[in-house]
Amino acid sequence: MSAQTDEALEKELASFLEQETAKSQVQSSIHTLTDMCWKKCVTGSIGARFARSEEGCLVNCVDRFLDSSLFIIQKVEEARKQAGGQ
Amino acid sequence: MSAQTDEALEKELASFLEQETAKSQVQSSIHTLTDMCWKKCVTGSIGARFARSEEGCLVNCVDRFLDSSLFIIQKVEEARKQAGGQ
Amino acid sequence: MSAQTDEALEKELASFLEQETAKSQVQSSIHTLTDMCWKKCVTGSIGARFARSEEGCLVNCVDRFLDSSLFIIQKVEEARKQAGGQ
Amino acid sequence: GVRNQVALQSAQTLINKITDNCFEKCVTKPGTSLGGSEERCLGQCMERYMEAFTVVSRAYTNRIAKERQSQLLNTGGVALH
Amino acid sequence: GVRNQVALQSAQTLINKITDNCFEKCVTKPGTSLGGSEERCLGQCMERYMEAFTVVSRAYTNRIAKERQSQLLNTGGVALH
Amino acid sequence: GVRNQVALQSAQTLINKITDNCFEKCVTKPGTSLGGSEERCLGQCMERYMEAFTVVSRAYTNRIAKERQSQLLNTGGVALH
Repeated sequence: MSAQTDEALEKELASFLEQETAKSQVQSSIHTLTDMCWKKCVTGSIGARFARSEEGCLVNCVDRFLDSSLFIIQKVEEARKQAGGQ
Repeated sequence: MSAQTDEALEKELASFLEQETAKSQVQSSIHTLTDMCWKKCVTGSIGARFARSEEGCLVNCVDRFLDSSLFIIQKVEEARKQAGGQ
Repeated sequence: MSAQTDEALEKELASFLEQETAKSQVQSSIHTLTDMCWKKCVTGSIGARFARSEEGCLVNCVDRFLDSSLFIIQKVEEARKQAGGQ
Repeated sequence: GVRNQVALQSAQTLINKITDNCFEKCVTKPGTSLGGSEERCLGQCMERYMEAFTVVSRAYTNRIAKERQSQLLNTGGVALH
Repeated sequence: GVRNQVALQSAQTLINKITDNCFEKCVTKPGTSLGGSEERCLGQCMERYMEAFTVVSRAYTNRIAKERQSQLLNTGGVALH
Repeated sequence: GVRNQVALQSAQTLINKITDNCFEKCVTKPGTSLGGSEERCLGQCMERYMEAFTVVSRAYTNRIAKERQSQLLNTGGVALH
């Protein structure tokens, strides 16, 4: 096997591992969000199916959490610029 | 020192480390269970000794948690078989 | 570069890394304490500034937590000595 | 392989989360055995939690895709830990 | 040695858990010093938590031993994280 | 460098803690969009949390310095995990 091929193989492996790491981080975020939104939205007793309001709450919980996250990051950026930071 | 001896030593070390890892995992499970069952069972104010019901609750908490864990694993296995999965 | 210099450099690097690790542990303790004392002290609705009692509670929370930690370590030491342990 | 490890790890996490959240919800006063209503609750809770996981996965990936398109996010998705 | 590290790590975890749970329970409104009743509560809480740890350890190891015997479990104990 | 990594890691942790605690406090019933009062709450909550972080940092470092001086502590600060 030539050095060329070795390098190509190494590059492919690195890209594969990077993708798997990203997938693993997405999975981890989904588990954290599910746990948090479950606690916020599923507050009554458990039934044979979700109440309409519970399922809607779960979807909204994800979107509003990401809204809140973006909102806070934006405020932090603004504060940093005002402070004349890097 | 012969290669033979080195190998034997390495094997013994690996087995020792495996046992210690297992012990460490059991310890970690016990800490997690104690914390969780403490929160579930010790809800009143702290006294000079446990109320009878609190100590019983702690023992039952461990056994019912493990029952629940086995119950859920069994249901997951059933669902996987029904889905014709691996 | 002489071996001497290499060793000095290595030592400096080790000392730098040790300091950074200590700083990182202090940061981590402060994050844990802030989270815990926030939950204990900021129980009302969020306002444009802290209520007097909330800010005082945060300072007291840190000091009383460290008091409690020292108190418990001391009791454990006493129990260990009484048991004739190491 | 690595691919299987990610999936296996995620399945294991899901089962642990189900056990923690459903034990919390269904077994409020642990007795000397799991009662019939506790088992029923655990079974339904497991189904609900898996449904919640699917709902959250879909909402999250939809949102990330939308953010990617509108270029509001530059790298690696929204900050979650 | 490794053996001591496992024991030491476990003792450290126990002390941390005691501090967290007993501070939570005994110091509900942190004042300018630890009051006498708070100290009394912390001392008793520490004893109770250690007792709880012993009770849980015994119940857990008994159960694992029983499960091992009845061959219901095949590898590495019940899934706990 | 390592120095920047510690600071960056800490800033990231702070933002995550703010998001978790302020979402918990300000968005109790997630609706189809963030309402004006929810955004106001998030903005103020962010400021309060940062203030709390500063207050706690100062109280903690003051205390550690005091304990170091009075030699009550021998190594590595008070046990926190």
